[in-house]
Amino acid sequence: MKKVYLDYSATTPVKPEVVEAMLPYFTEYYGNASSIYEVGREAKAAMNVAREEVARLIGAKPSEIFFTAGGTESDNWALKSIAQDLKAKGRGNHLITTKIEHHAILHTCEALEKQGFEVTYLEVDHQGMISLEALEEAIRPETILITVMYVNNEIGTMQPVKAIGEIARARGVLFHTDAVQALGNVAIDVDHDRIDLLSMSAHKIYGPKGIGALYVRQGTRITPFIHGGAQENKRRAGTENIPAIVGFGEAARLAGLHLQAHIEKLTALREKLKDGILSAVPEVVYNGHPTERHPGNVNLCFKYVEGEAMILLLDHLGIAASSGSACTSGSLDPSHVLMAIGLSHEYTNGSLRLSVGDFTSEEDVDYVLEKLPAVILRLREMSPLYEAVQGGRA
Amino acid sequence: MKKVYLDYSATTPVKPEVVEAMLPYFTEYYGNASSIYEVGREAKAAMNVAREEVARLIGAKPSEIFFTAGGTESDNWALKSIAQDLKAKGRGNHLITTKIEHHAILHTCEALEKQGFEVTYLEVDHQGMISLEALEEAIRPETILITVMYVNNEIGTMQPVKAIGEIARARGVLFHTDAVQALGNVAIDVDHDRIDLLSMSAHKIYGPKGIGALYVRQGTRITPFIHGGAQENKRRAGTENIPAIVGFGEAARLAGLHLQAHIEKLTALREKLKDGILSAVPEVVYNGHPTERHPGNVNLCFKYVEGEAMILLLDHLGIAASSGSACTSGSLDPSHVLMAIGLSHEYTNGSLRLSVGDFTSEEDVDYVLEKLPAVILRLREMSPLYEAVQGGRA
Amino acid sequence: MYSEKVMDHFMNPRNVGDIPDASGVGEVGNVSCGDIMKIYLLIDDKEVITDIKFKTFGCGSAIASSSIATVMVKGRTVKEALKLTNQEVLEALGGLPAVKIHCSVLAEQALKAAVLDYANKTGKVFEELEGFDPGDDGHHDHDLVQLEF
Amino acid sequence: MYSEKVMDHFMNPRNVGDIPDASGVGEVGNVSCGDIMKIYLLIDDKEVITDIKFKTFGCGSAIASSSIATVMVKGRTVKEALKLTNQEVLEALGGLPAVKIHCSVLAEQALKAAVLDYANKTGKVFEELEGFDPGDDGHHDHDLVQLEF
Ligand SMILES: Cc1ncc(COP(=O)(O)O)c(C=O)c1O
Ligand SMILES: Cc1ncc(COP(=O)(O)O)c(C=O)c1O
Repeated sequence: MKKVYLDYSATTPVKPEVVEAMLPYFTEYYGNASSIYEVGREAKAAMNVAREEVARLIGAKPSEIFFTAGGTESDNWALKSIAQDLKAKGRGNHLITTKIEHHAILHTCEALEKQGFEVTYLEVDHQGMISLEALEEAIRPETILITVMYVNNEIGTMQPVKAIGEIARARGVLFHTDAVQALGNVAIDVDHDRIDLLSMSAHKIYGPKGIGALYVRQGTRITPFIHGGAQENKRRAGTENIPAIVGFGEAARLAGLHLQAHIEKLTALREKLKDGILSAVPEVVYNGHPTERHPGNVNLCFKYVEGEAMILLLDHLGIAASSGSACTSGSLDPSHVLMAIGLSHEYTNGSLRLSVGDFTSEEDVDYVLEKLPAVILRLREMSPLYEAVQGGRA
Repeated sequence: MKKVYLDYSATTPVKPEVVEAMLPYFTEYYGNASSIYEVGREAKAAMNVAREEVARLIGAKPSEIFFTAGGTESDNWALKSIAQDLKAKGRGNHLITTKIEHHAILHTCEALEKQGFEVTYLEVDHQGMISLEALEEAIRPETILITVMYVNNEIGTMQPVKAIGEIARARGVLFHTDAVQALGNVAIDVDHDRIDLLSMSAHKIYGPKGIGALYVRQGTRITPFIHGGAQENKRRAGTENIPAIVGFGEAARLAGLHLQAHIEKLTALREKLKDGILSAVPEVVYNGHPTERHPGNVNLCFKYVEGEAMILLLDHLGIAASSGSACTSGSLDPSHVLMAIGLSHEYTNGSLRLSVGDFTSEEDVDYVLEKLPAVILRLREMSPLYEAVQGGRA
Repeated sequence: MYSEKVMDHFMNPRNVGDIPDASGVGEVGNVSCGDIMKIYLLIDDKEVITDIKFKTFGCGSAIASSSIATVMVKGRTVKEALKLTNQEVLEALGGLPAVKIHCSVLAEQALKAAVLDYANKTGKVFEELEGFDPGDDGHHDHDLVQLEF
Repeated sequence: MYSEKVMDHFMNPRNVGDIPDASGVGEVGNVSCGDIMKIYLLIDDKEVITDIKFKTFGCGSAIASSSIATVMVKGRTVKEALKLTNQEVLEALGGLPAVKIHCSVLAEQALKAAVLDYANKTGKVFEELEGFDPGDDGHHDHDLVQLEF
């Protein structure tokens, strides 16, 4: 059966070149990078190259890159350490974020609220954009950190990061951005964008899972979140995960090398996919911003059908996709992002995210366009809601 | 040139079978384990098998195993989450540990002290053993956690874990043990040993770096340390690191399968290495406990020579080893473990740790026995300290 | 995630559709919960369910629960059918994930709601329906899992 | 970690040994710091260093620093030799890691201590030695790195 993976925003396959680059570090140059003997020095040298590659992808200096176990750890570290440190110094206890952040940010903010921090969750408009005026107004004398995601993982909306960074800098507040979905999909430059801290994850850019990084602008003080050995310039303890770091470095190098072509390819596939679905299926909304969005993200809500059922039928046809419906998440509530952009349950239930990537072909998109309408129709014909509307129309 | 790796306690090469097991999960079954479609389900199924293997190795239930990014994260999580949660509940603010813990424990304890916790650091005797009486005496009504490492990473001493667990349980205090060095080198049974929480790391048992686990006894409440998605039964957020988890599982399976043979092989090599050195080189002490120790650990202090110089000369001969000397660590102080067992600078400067493992052969040991005495002699002849003694003797 | 039985009834649902001249029709659930089940019954003079159809808006387990429930009661008398519990639906499906148990409850409720409609229309009384509230769809069973990537 | 020059002088140290009838001997450092350097000087009537030997207890960079320092001053006059700074030692070695800079300081100090001994023995005065304290071995440069595994 044909297999079409359209969930690149969840995770990407590791590129063969990346696996190739990693392999020697499992069995040959396996040394502890903190050791002074040969197998350790080789590991350390490889780590330094990787650090340069990751730094280059976001316009940073290698010394500003600290490897972590992924995007979630980077987010936790940035928020908790900055918040606790600045609060202890009497600088304030207020953070600003948005209602559409990833749970790595939202649940961390909730944990901080329990510790006595105050958090403002900015609203977004129906395309998922924050308002710069609202941001300006939310800043108080005791505001210590603004954290706004670069690109949203569900609806793909890209925030005006540079403008946010400028406001933050003008007001003397640190600016962190969760760039897990932006990395490798958008040209990022921490200087141009006025970013002080930035979270990354390798498994979204064809690198391995379990490795990420936090960019910390030189001069920005950050205390460790994970205590122990002196690794990562005494900022992040734990034996260096060399194979994964090497893989991240190689993935970052490839991402930087092909960024423009990657963006063009994905954008073309995305538009074809979106246009094809919208013209073949009635009663569906396309979410997110029309242009300021992740090049590979198509987020739709189909009326009268439920997301999990769609995913299962698509899976049966070899198509891997995801949904923000309540039933898919196994929770009472649909995605907080879909709610934040003002969609009613009628729409959120039928949520479908299709995300294309480097291994997606035109044929893959054709296959989806061939199969998806029938899946929707099949479920609609089984749906008492659709029946009711059809009845009304008849 | 012959290469002899004798730093298995720092990190191990990944076994080829383990790499083999991991490989399909990078490029083929790369799905996000939280997804419901096929590539995600396959990832999840593999993760469940791995969880069973890790659980089996320590006599736990799979539901008691939570994957982390390594031993350091496990240690941080156990100590910080248990301490903060029980303090918030008014249960107390006192922890008990030892002076010879890994920095992942010690620096975490120091961070907790800054937050208002009190920590008792138990002394050890010259073989590195804590005193059970001293432990009993240290327990106060406000004691909430005892954390004592299973096996020490430098001198290899194994603590009387079961007796500690019994004391903790009798006194109603939780017991955590850092078993990073014990795992796969000692028969661990969390029920027999009365352990409530236990830290593990895969890269010390021929598994990949960047993956570990925390065992949490059923019924022991633990709040998350890393907030975000609902992974690991809502206890540890972050996209599951499937290839590494699969590797950890396979490494755990192999470790359990061959445990007895592994212990016997390493013990024989260790004794041969230790006896050979002690009979060939004068003025050297063998540290740690004669029998209650890591099967592969040989820890020595040579008078009149400095550790880093030894390591460099050995490296030049293809031998990889490590040292707890001040110069090797790059710090003002030699290893806190060597100081805790009462060694003076005369000895700590000349610290050498040789740790054998599964790929060590008799010939490797012979090679070290052939080369090491000359290395020591060469450095001694260059040493003004040795000159002074020789002069005195002449 | 789902048993083979669940997947079979989801992929090939039995008795999908409606019955224009149904003896009773019941609908439970609501859009905000993410599943709605509607059951149509055709009941003869001997109170035997001679035909049954369903329409369901919801996830895989909601569709599978509806499907298997219709198979289980078709040909039974109304009184027998009312004995159907969500536990039996669960067992027939070979189990459901914890967060999906409410789907089996929904199937039981939809059936009861259809019988209630039949009872109301015919003036009959079924003691098995005593205390039955078609608004209570068992959704409080939901666990608060949040997955995201 | 170390430059080729450092490794060369560590692996093949020049001028190791002692001089039984030395004109001056200096020793700096102590066991608790982990390095001790001892330098022996043979100085002729014209105050030229005709021979120099060292013994060092310490790490690779301590041994390399001693070795290169002896090479740098051998054949020079005492006055010239006293101009040697740790910066020159560092440069000659192609640099040292930050935490090892004190080793180059130690080499400078050991040489000065040996000249001081010569001065004391001969009653000569070298203004370059003014303020020199052989107990000050530069160890406060140490950075607090802690590596462990
Ligand atoms: C926007 C965003 N932030 C954070 C994360 C978490 O990253 P990781 O899975 O590497 O912990 C993800 C993806 O899972 C994401 O999409
Ligand atoms: C006793 C002990 N605890 C903790 C650790 C830390 O484990 P990891 O390197 O996996 O973070 C190590 C090794 O580094 C160790 O030997």
